Amino acid sequence: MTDTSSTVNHNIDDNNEQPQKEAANYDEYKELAIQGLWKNNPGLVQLLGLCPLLAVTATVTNAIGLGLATLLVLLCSNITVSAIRHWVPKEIRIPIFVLIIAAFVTCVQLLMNAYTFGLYQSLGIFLPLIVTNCAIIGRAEAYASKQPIKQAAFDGLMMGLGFALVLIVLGAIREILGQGTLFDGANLLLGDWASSLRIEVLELNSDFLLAILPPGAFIVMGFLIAIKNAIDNKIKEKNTINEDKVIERVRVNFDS
Amino acid sequence: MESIINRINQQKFWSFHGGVHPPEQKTLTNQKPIKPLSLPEQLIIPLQQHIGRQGDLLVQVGDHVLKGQPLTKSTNPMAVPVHAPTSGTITAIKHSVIAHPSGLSELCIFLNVDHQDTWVERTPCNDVATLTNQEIVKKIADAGISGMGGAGFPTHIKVDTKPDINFLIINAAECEPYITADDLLMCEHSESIVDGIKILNKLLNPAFILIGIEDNKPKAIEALKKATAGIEKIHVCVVPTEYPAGGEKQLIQILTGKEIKSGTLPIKEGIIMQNVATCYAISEAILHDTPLIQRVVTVTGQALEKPQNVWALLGTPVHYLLSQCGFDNQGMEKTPVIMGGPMMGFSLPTDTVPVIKTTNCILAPSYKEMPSAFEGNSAEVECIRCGQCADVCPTNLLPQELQWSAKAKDYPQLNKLNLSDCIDCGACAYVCPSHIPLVQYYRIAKAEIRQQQQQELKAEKAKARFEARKQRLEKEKRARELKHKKAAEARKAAMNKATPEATEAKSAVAAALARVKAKKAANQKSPSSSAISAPVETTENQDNKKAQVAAAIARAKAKKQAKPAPEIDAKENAKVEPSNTDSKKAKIAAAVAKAKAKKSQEKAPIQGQEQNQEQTDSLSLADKKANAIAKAKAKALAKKQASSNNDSSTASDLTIASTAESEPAIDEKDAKKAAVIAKAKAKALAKKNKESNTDNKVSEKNTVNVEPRKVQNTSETSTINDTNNISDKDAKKAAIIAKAKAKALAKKKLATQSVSEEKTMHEQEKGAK
Amino acid sequence: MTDYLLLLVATVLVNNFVLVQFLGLCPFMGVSSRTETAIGMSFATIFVMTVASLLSYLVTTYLLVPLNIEYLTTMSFILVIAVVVQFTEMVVHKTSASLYRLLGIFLPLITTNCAVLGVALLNLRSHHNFFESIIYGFGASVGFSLVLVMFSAMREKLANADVPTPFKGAAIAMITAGLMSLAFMGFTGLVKL
Amino acid sequence: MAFWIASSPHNHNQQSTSSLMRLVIFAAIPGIIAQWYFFGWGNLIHIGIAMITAMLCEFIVLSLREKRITEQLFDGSALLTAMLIGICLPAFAPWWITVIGTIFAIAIAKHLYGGLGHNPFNPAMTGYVMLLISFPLQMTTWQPPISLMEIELSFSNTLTTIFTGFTIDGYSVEQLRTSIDGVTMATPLDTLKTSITMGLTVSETTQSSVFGEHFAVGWEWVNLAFLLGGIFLISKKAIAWQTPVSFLLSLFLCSLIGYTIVPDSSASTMFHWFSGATMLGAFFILTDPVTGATSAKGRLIVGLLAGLLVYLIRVFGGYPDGVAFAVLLCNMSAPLIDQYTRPRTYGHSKDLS
Amino acid sequence: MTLLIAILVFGLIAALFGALLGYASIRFKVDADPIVEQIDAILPQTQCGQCGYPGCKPYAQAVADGEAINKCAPGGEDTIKKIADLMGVEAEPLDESHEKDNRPKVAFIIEEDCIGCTKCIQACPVDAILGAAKQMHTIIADECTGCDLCVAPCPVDCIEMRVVPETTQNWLWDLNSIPVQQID
Repeated sequence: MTDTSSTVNHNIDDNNEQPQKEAANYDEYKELAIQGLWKNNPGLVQLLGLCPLLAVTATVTNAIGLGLATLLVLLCSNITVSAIRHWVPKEIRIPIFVLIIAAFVTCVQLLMNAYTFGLYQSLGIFLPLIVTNCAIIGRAEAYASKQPIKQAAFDGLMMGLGFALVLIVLGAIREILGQGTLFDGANLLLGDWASSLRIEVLELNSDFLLAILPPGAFIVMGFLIAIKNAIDNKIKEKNTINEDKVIERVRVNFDS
Repeated sequence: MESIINRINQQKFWSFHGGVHPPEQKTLTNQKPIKPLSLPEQLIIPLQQHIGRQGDLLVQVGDHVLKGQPLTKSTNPMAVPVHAPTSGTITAIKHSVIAHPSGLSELCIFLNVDHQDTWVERTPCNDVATLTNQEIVKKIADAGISGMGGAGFPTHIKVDTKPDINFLIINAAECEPYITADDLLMCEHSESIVDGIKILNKLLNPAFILIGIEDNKPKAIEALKKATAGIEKIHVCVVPTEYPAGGEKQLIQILTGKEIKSGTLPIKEGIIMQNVATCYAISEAILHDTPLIQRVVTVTGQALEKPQNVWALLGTPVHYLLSQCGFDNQGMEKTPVIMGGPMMGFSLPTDTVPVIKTTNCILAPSYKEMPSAFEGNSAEVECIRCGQCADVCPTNLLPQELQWSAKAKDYPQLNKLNLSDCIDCGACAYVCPSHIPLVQYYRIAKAEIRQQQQQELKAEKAKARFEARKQRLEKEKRARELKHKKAAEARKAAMNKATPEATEAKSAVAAALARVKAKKAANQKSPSSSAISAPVETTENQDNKKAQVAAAIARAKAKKQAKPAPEIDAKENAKVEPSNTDSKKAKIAAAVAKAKAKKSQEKAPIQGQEQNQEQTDSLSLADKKANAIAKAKAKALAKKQASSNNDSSTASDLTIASTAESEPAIDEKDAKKAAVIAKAKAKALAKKNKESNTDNKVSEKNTVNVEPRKVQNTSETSTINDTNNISDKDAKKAAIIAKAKAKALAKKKLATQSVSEEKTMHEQEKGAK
Repeated sequence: MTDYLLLLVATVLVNNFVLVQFLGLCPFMGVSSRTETAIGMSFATIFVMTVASLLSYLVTTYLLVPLNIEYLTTMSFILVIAVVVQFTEMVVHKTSASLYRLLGIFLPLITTNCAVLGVALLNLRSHHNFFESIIYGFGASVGFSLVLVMFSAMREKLANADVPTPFKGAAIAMITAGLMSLAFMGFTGLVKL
Repeated sequence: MAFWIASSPHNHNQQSTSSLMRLVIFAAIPGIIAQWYFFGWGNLIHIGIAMITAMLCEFIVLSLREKRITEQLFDGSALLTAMLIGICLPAFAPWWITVIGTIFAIAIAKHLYGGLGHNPFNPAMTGYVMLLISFPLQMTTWQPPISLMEIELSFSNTLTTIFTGFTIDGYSVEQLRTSIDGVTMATPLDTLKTSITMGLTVSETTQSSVFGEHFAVGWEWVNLAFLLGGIFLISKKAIAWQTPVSFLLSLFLCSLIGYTIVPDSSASTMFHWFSGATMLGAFFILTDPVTGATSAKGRLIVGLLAGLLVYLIRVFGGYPDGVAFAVLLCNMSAPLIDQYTRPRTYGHSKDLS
Repeated sequence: MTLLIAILVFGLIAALFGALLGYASIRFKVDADPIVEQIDAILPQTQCGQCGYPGCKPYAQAVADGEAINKCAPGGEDTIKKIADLMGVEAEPLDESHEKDNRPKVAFIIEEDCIGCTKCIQACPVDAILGAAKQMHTIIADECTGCDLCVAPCPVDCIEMRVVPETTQNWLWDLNSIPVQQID
């Protein structure tokens, strides 16, 4: 989890160096980044896109592969949706968004089929299932369809990154616990040279199969969410400067 | 029904679900005769000793009352009277802790006993047959009889003739492990009880009368059987001992096998149940004209040296009963004393609690016999859903699920689980291995559900009223608009005849009115609309109605948002009260002053805008200052009443005088504040000026008038009050205002301290340009 | 016949969509806080999934394959599903207002329920024939519904449990799902197809 | 002297949860003794390890959650969980298996849900199943009954085997499991399953020495001892009779039907009753009130379901014994069953007008 | 060519489905959602405006349109829970800006201070204040919803909110609150 939080800080630092005149923009982007990576993380908070999240995270390689694919689709779909947002009739926007996403997914699918066939196979149906990743359609509907392209693209990037990060963390935990390795099968993603990336983290005389099996995925995910909650609670406790919000009361009387 | 009687004759009964067998402790008291107690020194008689309402007091402190004399009178069918249990003097009528689990106080009559025990005149009746049913019911009601088994439902309502009664069931089960009061009453007074039953028979004419009695009271069974020997209608039904066989629904189920539908009364099935003690009380009341003034109370528990049944006068404090039976605190720091049985009784918070009509037992257990009573709820651990509670529940509920939902305050779920059918018998908590005070959870939940239902009812009512009010306001608004129009026309006509000065004002007014309308059309809620309307009214101050209108304006200003209502109000006021000499005006002025003081610190910007127009075009700094002061004064107006004088030019003197009177600081602060306001105003004005030239013009025209008018206004109002005698009331009001002001000032101080007067004025000047 | 029955058992229990194959997790987490809602969702999903697997079979066999445009599989499936869902939504809205209210935003979300698309894709992958496709779709949705309803009953019970603060809500639900999945591991090898 | 305020009822039958738990633990003793008699020290050692782990774990969690440690630590529930895990584990399983399983059971299955009374799954079985699917190898190193063992096994030998994997004399677990006739031993259920898969009939299979004279050497007596303990518990009203009765009945019926249809590949009804963890499950695990159904009708249904599941998993499934899985599956369905089997409250009959 | 076929096929499917949906949308038309009424029924009808809306009905409307459900202070947790149930969302704690003291209160006019200005009468959303101009006013406690809207307008501060006293009728079985007294 520390991965994620440090990324947030990193982002903030980057943005801090931007000139003053872009302050408004900077705030907006900062907010988008925080929302995507931490506060409203699609995996941990919104609990969207759980299916691929749990299904393909038995190894880090798979996680990265799917994470990147999702990121790509999310980015493209956000941009497209934002670009055409003025021409889409309200009633049929959802089917249209879905079709746009499906088109991108098909592209990604074909790409991966061509270049990383091993990974394409090990991801199985979860690659086409990116279409139904609620995180993507959710962003398209909730954000991209109402914002200019730039923000939408950034939002897509951050949400996708947030999602990919959760995937990777989950994949890493499960792979370490279950097999004692990291980046096993990286060659599927990056080509043969990458098989040397494989790291033996733990030398276990017997694998902890639970972590790789479905129950383990659920349980590790549960713990991830709990850890996030715990960190949030800690932060909240620190900032308990009680600002007295004034209740703006509205009277019913004189103008009714 | 015949089959039921056949079964009963064979002594074959039904059974209810669940039930427990707590250890019997009846032997502590059931071998000793009922002991008549000596008279205590003081009796505490609560006005309400039953379910329903309390009666109206008939006596006063200091009255001497005789034994059996009614102390309250029932004006409501649900109220029963209480009577003096013995003769004596009433020393107090005040709130005192009553026999209720809450330990709260209710109105009680304190009776100092004179030890004469003099009866009021009684008219015994030897032959019940001579009385009509109505007379009997009335006698029962007058004797103050309410159910003596536990709930305390007024008996006269229950016995008022009803058609088609199949079963009259006399509840003699007395299933609580310690209580023997009914047992002994049956042993010693079975004849009277049967007399009572006969009277009930005459009233209700049931098909059968069943006496349900548990098999652990052999002597009482014997006595009853003997007393009812010749009566065919009456069946003495000996049922197995099991707690809570004495519950109304449980006993009905045991004896007749019938279930009473949830939420309905047994009468729907043609069944009426009465307690034996109630039967005894009825026979006493009818035959001997003795109201309900005493009852048998089992005083028991191993903490007592001589546990026994006693005849206790209603109102006898518990400590008297305990001391009569040799209470020993066993060296414990805290000892529970329980009113009622160990299963359903409640612990008493204090020993001054009096015996009431439903008190059948006072239990002082020793630690050895009832350790859990000493432990409170500390032994509670988590529920493991063992299901023992569900096994013993006489109403077949799921106590453990109820408990979960009750803890989670999930009321819809509780209703789904039929919490309302719980009879509080405590069997579940008795067996719970986790020592969870289940009944307590249910009671809290029930109370909260009841409260919620009441709130829902109230909400519904509130909604209806709110809707009605909205409609009414709508209607009034329309009417007012109409009136407003007419009034405006009338005013126009009047102004045409007025002095040139007034004419000048008139045109301003016309312009202002036009503006008002335009603005209103644009934005009804815009704050500026009232600000503008204010001057409109002010111009009218030249008339006699000045004072009222001034008040109205002030009020309008005080309003946080400008709305049409106050404006209209003002007009209405003006119409209603043309005379200035009404002393009430002072009140209004005072109120206004206060409101201003209060609001100004919060709402400075808005107010500033409002006052803006009057101030903009002030001719000189000095004037402005005067103006500010004058305005501040308006707030403190009421106070000035005492020292006010007619001359308008001395307004400032006035102010200073009045302020000095209350608090020298006020003046200064007010002025400061006004300055701050002016500053805010100046800014807003610059904008405004740009916006409309008309605005400027109007204010310019008004300028000359504004200043003197203000002062005049002040003085006028004070004059009004002067002409009246300054009553006590006024003085009081002034005091109140002063108080309020002081409050407001404290706040203001914080807000405005840093702003200097000069600076403000400078700013103001700028704004004017 | 036995084959079909075994296929059904296998899809419902052994390869349970939710607990073993990780499909349809979003509604599984989202609509499981109350049993009534879960039951409503179950019926909607059973209907949609059965119909969708049927239609997708038809589309694949009679459109995509003959025309040699299989690369459009994903797109055409999602189109089919979207329409079926939209249709179901309208029907539910008309016939049962309360059910519609309970399902709320989740009905349109069946579109993005990966189980529905998943079942169509898996049908394609395992080369199921027409009846197998329907049974597979039906079985998958029954399996989904079964665990969904059980899970919702458990969550209702858990709502009152004294769960440590960080675990409240989604975390404990996840772990519960994990333990359920653990239990479902017992069905491994039950049916050997 | 002041008065005490307490809620009614003021008396109590003086039973407590911890005494209930103790009763269950005591009732398991005959079974444990039988297990010790037939299979040696292994399970006793595991019970010990599990109990120590459970208490430590419980203590840590309770202090982390700032609960009343003294009362909850000694309420016996953790000990009961530990005992059940210890009984279930294979005798030669390495020590860390027990530790991991117990920690999982106490920390995750029990305390993540808020501790005793809140856990939806039986902690012991959750821990056991987790071990079973995570470490299939270690979890199937069953020990043959002592009477069939080639190497004599003392307490110290067992202890070193559990902690190091070898006896003092250096025999490995595999060697220990090899019986007199040179065959690696498995449990009767396991043996049966394997041989039926290999195409043998039941009667051929039961020739194997592990089955002994009746159903299964040792296992039958262990089960009988648990049955005894169970009957004692029912007589003490510590557990409800409905679950075990309907469970055993259901298992009996299922195996009877199977036996009638295909006698060649189906084990006898009594074999199902008296092998594996049947009796332990029936009286000590399924009856766990926290995770079971609450109403009488619900308990009957849960028992029936469990019997069916055990039979299905034993006969068709991938695992030799299905009790643990069946228990978890029943735990899962219990809340749903509860919702639909609520007893009719007094006064809520449909007949009443 | 394939591309053309693809486009053609898709167009065909789309047209077909479009027609189907179009038909369905007419055939299964549903009237407006009565959810606002249902939310309104849950709200306590104090009309206090603490939610930032003038009255309960407007807030109900706002909730239906997506406003936060945790703004009704008089209703408290319970109302929030009910709305959450109705709307199918997670219940959340009461908006922090609201005071926590949720005991039922009613307004009380200190009668000797009242000057009869009728301002409170105008402010009361449920007409629970009786009185005429220049007459002393009084509050019908049973009708008062405890919204405290009448407190601010009072020019002489003579209205205060008083906690409804505990009686045996409305006591909520809080045994811990009973003061225990000495026995002789």
